Amino acid sequence: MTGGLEVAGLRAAYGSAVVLTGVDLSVGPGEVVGLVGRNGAGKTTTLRAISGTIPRNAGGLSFGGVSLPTHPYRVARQGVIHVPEGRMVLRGLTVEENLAFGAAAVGAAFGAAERERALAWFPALRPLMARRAGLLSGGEQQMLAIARGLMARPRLLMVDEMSLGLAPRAVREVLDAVLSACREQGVALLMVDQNLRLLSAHCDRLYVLAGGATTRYDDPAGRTDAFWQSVYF
Amino acid sequence: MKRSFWLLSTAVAAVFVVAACGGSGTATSSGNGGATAPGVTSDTIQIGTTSALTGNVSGPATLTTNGAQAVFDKVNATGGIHGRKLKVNVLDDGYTAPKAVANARTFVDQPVFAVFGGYGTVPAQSIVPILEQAKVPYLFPYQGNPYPDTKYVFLMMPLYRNQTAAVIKEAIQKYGKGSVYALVGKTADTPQTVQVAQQATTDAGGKWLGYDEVNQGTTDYTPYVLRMKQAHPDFVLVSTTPTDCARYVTAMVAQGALPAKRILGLQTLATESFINAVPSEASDVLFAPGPNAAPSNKLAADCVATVHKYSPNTQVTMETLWGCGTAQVLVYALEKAGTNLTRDGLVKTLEGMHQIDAAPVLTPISFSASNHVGESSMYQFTSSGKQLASAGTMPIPDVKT
Amino acid sequence: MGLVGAAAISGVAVGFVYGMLAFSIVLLFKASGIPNFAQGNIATFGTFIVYLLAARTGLPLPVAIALGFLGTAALGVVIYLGGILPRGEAGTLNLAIRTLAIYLLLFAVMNLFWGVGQPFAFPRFLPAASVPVAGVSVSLLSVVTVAVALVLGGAFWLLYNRTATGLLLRGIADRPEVARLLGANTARLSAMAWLLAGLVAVVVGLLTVPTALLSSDMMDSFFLYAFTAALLGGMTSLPGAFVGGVAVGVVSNVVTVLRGQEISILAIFALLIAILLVRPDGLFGHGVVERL
Amino acid sequence: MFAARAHSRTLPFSLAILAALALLGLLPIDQGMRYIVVLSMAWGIAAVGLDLFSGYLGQANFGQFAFVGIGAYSITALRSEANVGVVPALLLTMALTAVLAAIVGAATVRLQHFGAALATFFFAFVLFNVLGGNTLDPVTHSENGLAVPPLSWGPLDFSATGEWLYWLAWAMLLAAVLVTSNYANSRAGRALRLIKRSESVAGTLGVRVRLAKLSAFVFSAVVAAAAGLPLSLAIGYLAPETFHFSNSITLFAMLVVGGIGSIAGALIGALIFTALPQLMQGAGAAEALLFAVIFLVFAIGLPDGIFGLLARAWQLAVRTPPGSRLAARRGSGASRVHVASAAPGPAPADGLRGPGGEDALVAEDVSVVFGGVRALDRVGLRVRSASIHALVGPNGAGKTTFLNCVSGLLRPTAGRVVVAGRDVGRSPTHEIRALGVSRTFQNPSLVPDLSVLDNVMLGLYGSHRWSLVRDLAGDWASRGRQRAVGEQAAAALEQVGVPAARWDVLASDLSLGEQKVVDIARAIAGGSRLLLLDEPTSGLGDAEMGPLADLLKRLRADHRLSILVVAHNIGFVQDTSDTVTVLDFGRVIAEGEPNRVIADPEVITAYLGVAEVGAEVSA
Repeated sequence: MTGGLEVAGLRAAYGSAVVLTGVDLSVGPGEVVGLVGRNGAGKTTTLRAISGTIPRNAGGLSFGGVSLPTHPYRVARQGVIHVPEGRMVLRGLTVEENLAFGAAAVGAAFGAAERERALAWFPALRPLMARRAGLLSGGEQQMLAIARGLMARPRLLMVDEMSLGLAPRAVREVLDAVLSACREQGVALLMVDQNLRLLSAHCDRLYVLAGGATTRYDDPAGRTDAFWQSVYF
Repeated sequence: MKRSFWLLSTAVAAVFVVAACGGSGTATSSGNGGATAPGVTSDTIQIGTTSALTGNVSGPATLTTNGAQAVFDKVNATGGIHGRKLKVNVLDDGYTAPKAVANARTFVDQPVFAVFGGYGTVPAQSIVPILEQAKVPYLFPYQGNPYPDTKYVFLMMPLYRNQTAAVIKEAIQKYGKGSVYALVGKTADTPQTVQVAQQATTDAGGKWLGYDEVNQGTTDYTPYVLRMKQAHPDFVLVSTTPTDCARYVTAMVAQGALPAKRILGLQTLATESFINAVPSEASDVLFAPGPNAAPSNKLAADCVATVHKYSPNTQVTMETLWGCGTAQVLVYALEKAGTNLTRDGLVKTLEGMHQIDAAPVLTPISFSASNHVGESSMYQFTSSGKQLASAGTMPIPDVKT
Repeated sequence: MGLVGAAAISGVAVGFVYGMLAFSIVLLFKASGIPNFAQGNIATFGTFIVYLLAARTGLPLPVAIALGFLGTAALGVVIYLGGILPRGEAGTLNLAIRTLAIYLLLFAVMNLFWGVGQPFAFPRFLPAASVPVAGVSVSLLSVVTVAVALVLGGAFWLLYNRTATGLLLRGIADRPEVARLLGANTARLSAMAWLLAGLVAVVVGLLTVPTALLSSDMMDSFFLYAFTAALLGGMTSLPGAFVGGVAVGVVSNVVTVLRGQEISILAIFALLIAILLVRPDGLFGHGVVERL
Repeated sequence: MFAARAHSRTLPFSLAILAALALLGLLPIDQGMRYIVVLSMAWGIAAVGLDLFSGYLGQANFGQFAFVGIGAYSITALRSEANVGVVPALLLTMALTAVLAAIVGAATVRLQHFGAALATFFFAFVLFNVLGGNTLDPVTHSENGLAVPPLSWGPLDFSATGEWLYWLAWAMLLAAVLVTSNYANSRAGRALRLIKRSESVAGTLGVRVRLAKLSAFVFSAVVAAAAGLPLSLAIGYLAPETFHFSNSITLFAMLVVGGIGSIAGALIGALIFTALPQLMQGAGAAEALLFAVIFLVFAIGLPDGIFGLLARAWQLAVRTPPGSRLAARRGSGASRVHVASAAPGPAPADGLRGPGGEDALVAEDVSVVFGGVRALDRVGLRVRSASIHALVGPNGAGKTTFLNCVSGLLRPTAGRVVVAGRDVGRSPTHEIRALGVSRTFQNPSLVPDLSVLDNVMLGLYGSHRWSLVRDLAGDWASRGRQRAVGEQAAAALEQVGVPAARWDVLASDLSLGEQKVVDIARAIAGGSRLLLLDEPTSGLGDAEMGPLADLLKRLRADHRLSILVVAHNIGFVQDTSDTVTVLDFGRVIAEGEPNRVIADPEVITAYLGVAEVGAEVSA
């Protein structure tokens, strides 16, 4: 499947503790893929290895047929945008400035059109544009982080723990907005999340990470809760 | 494991000791060949100079050292003193006491026959006790602090406090009675300087308006200028380091607070570096004593020629001529002290000098057992169009405090 | 116009010099999160370059000043690439210590190569006139200083708030790793920040040298007052640096007039400790970037 | 904090250097050389003192030489103006410096990040001006400088020309090295290194952080002031320029280049960089440039300094097993601590053990609100004595927040937290620790450059009556206390099953699993009633989770320890805990037997998330 993200035999470690022993996954253009696993299984480590935040000990990574560079900012400029765990908004800047930052970072424009498009996806942000990002609630920061990621013209958006600390209703809102934005922009989506049922309802494919390696499940919607419970617990 | 550890430690210790001995080896160079006095051999006289070749007074200090070196090179080129060549070991003290003391110790160990020159109060103050105890003559540092009960220390320029009194008396005589305000840096005997200035002002019929004390390295002198401006003085006496004098006077011009008559100063103001640093409105109203004649004065011709010949890339300024003049006095004394040169012999020779014109660029020099300050009069300096001019001299009587 | 009033006005004038140096410190801190202890000496070094070109090699002053800007900007970048970037993740304290080493390095270079004959008088580029302001005759230089400070502050405000580069510069200090994930080349941006800080430093040097006379330690006491001003302003607020500068300038001059310089230094030190204790973010800043 | 690693047990190396200096003193070196070495030793005293504050505590101090100035001026003024004897003058000066340092230090230690660096730098600038100013003029004679009266005591001439000054300086340097080494390697010194690693962890282990920082600051200032004596006698004349504030930067630079955090490194740095410029005697600026370049290169590339290089070279040369580094076991290592037959259970902290039935922890309606977000919402929880209670829930449910409330790191907005019959909601961390409540951390902040045993001994920080003076007197004074603590630490390590061979290993060489176990040992050392575990399983592979589960069960069974464990892994919870509380969004949604709770649909939803809002959930 060319044109998307290909990860083969990815190994990564923190100091002496090896976390990923051999991760294989792929995300085709416009696909929605979920990566799940018990806490501490290495989901965040996988995204960090892909985006170059941590060194990759081994494994082949390519996007759109081109091998992924090691510097995070070059990975971003190749179209792979990683919205990190904990949202990480730029606290000193206002909401609008965070959005503008997303565009400026990759040298894209941020005019009225882009501004309106972001607010169309996340209307809740409209009244908060002039507020300093550090003062937003958890959910609002999550929306801002994703909107900011989209401003960077990604071809693949990787979102880490979108539902963290969000009430179920807020998770739905954010997920619907992300899915429609990605569909509208033709952006592929790789989501790491605890919310197993939500992912299996909306993802084309699920990868379960356990013991540092991934197992692929092609028809997530068809699986029963009992199945996930056995895999997950 | 522990035993081998101690092995490493002693190994390191041994290396350290060897390095240290090596280091110390160089410090003790050849002792004195069986000559008449330490630092003197059959064909050389070893002199030591510690001067501020680095730090914020490196400019004037280097010029005095180069000026003196020109004279020594000339003497060596023309047969030396009674056949002995003058060798000068110049060490840098960066105008700090620890380095000056280290250099003085090195000279005592070397040994040198005498220590000559040097710039500034702090280094001089710190090494006088060491040289005096080691009975090493310390001749003509560029500073005006008194060292009353010393046998081997000889100064050249009149003391600061005497200069202060004289310049005020002379100014009032020359420019008429008026009020005096002073800015005094925390230099050596600040309290005496202020007391002397006040006394001189009232003695000459002037009106004493008060004074300010300032630390070195002040960033902004405007507050002090504002305090002085309120008093509307006729004369302003400025007595601190050249840099701080220049900053204060520049601030005076900026605040339009020049004194009605004259800016008075000590020998630090009678220098090209000060004149060039201040706006011409200020330098044109300057009146200050200088220990030696200005380069433009014909009395300085001999020194100017010597420096041009033997130290061509040294700029000829007041400080250079001071170095040249004091070196000439040293040469004169060494020659008069005769062939079997001893430190006490040199002291006796110096103390025997009375109104001697040993250096044309300086005023007549006299020493005695009780007076170790060579000059008793100085040149009067004014400036016009950034050109220093020395017109006549003024007596600098000793002020009793 | 009492003595205190006059001192206050002169305090404002010198306060703007402190403000601009504080401004260049904050500018670097906003972009790279490093408290630059060498900023004072960078300003002196830049002024030396201009002096040597103008006074020693006889270039016309404007050309010398232009080359001075170029040279100091290059110096800023070289310091970043050579001193700060290698093993740059060593924590703010280690980086601060490196700027101290650079402070000593520049000081030694200036002393070694241009030590003889200090302090130098800088060629005059402003007539020594003065303008009476409420009874105090403020020197033309001070008026020019205030004007340059306002122009400079305005230009940087525009850069920071109206351009993409400015936005990037403001953003990377908060969370550089996030900026990288979004595509920002933080190394290039930090180098640019050091370049801009170098330019501002030359301006500060040129506006200080006429009164302070050019010597290797010209900016030493300026630097400490400027750092206090930067902290008073909150280390992350550009306008705050100027307000802090004027405050420090007024306090130091007024106290000097009333009680003498020594007490004024103690007053500024007390002010610094009070700020750091009561409001570590200073008056204008928000969360000081915690990267230790 | 300063990143460089501190080194333990470097005294042998420092003593070797002192031996070399003694040898040098015996040689017939001339007066100039002798003066240089005396000056270097005076700087060495100040550097060694500063190393404790900047190396072991990791705090920046760019104004330390100001205290040397205070010492020199005060001793000299007392001797010449008030003609006080040299010993009373020295003691009075050290007392005066201690008071002054306490005042300046009280402000400095509160400052965050580089605030302390700037404040101390400015303090040195202020002192330089005060020395040259006129407020102290009668004492300091400001610019005139102060002549230092020569010192002699009976036949011994300590003045600059006599050679006895050399031995006075040497003796004071030896004293400074010994006392500082004792401080660094004592319990107080280990506490400083824990603060350097993490202030909150230090707090929970009972360390009064601000007091520890202040005592380190005052100690280093007093040692610096003492350096003023040999310095003033050597120079013979004090002028403000001698104590210019740039000297404080030079002093700090000597530490960085010599090797910060090793005392011997500070000594090396001071000796080399005071002697070098004098020996070079060339143009001052060239040597200043060389020094600045060396300082920059070391700050960037070799933060461990010359000592770090020597230690690494030594380690390579001898190829000691990577575990036990240069830290040659000298005193209270494992070898000396004979393990008494493992006392049954962690030695009870003076009988705090509750009777069987009583609950170890009761939390009623505990709520915590962070700026509009309700992190905990009326949480009720009970941990029965000698039982394991798990606290589970999805990420961000408030589990760690609850632990922070119980351990005192966080003060609950409402509700009561009752331990051993007392509401500890308002009590500071070290008081809660004294009640026998101990905790571990998600990432076990062990002090990387301390051995396993030293780390566990830190767990006993609050449990014994200790005094700093006894620490300074060194091991022999606190030998009894040191051995008792050593034994309790060893007992704790025994219980958690860490083999004695690993007790000397530096914490940085442990695997994550081992670190977690040592963290538990540190928590229970010295007796613990209630152990709070913050996600002990995070980051562990399945292989390492089994032994950890067994350890917890053994602690519960053999030592009747009550445990509250925050965990994610449902399997681990089922295997270990008697009862479970499930938190979601700060609210308790289920409580009781693990198997029953895990089957509860609401818990499953909380974990697996919800497909459609309000959709009927299929079992």
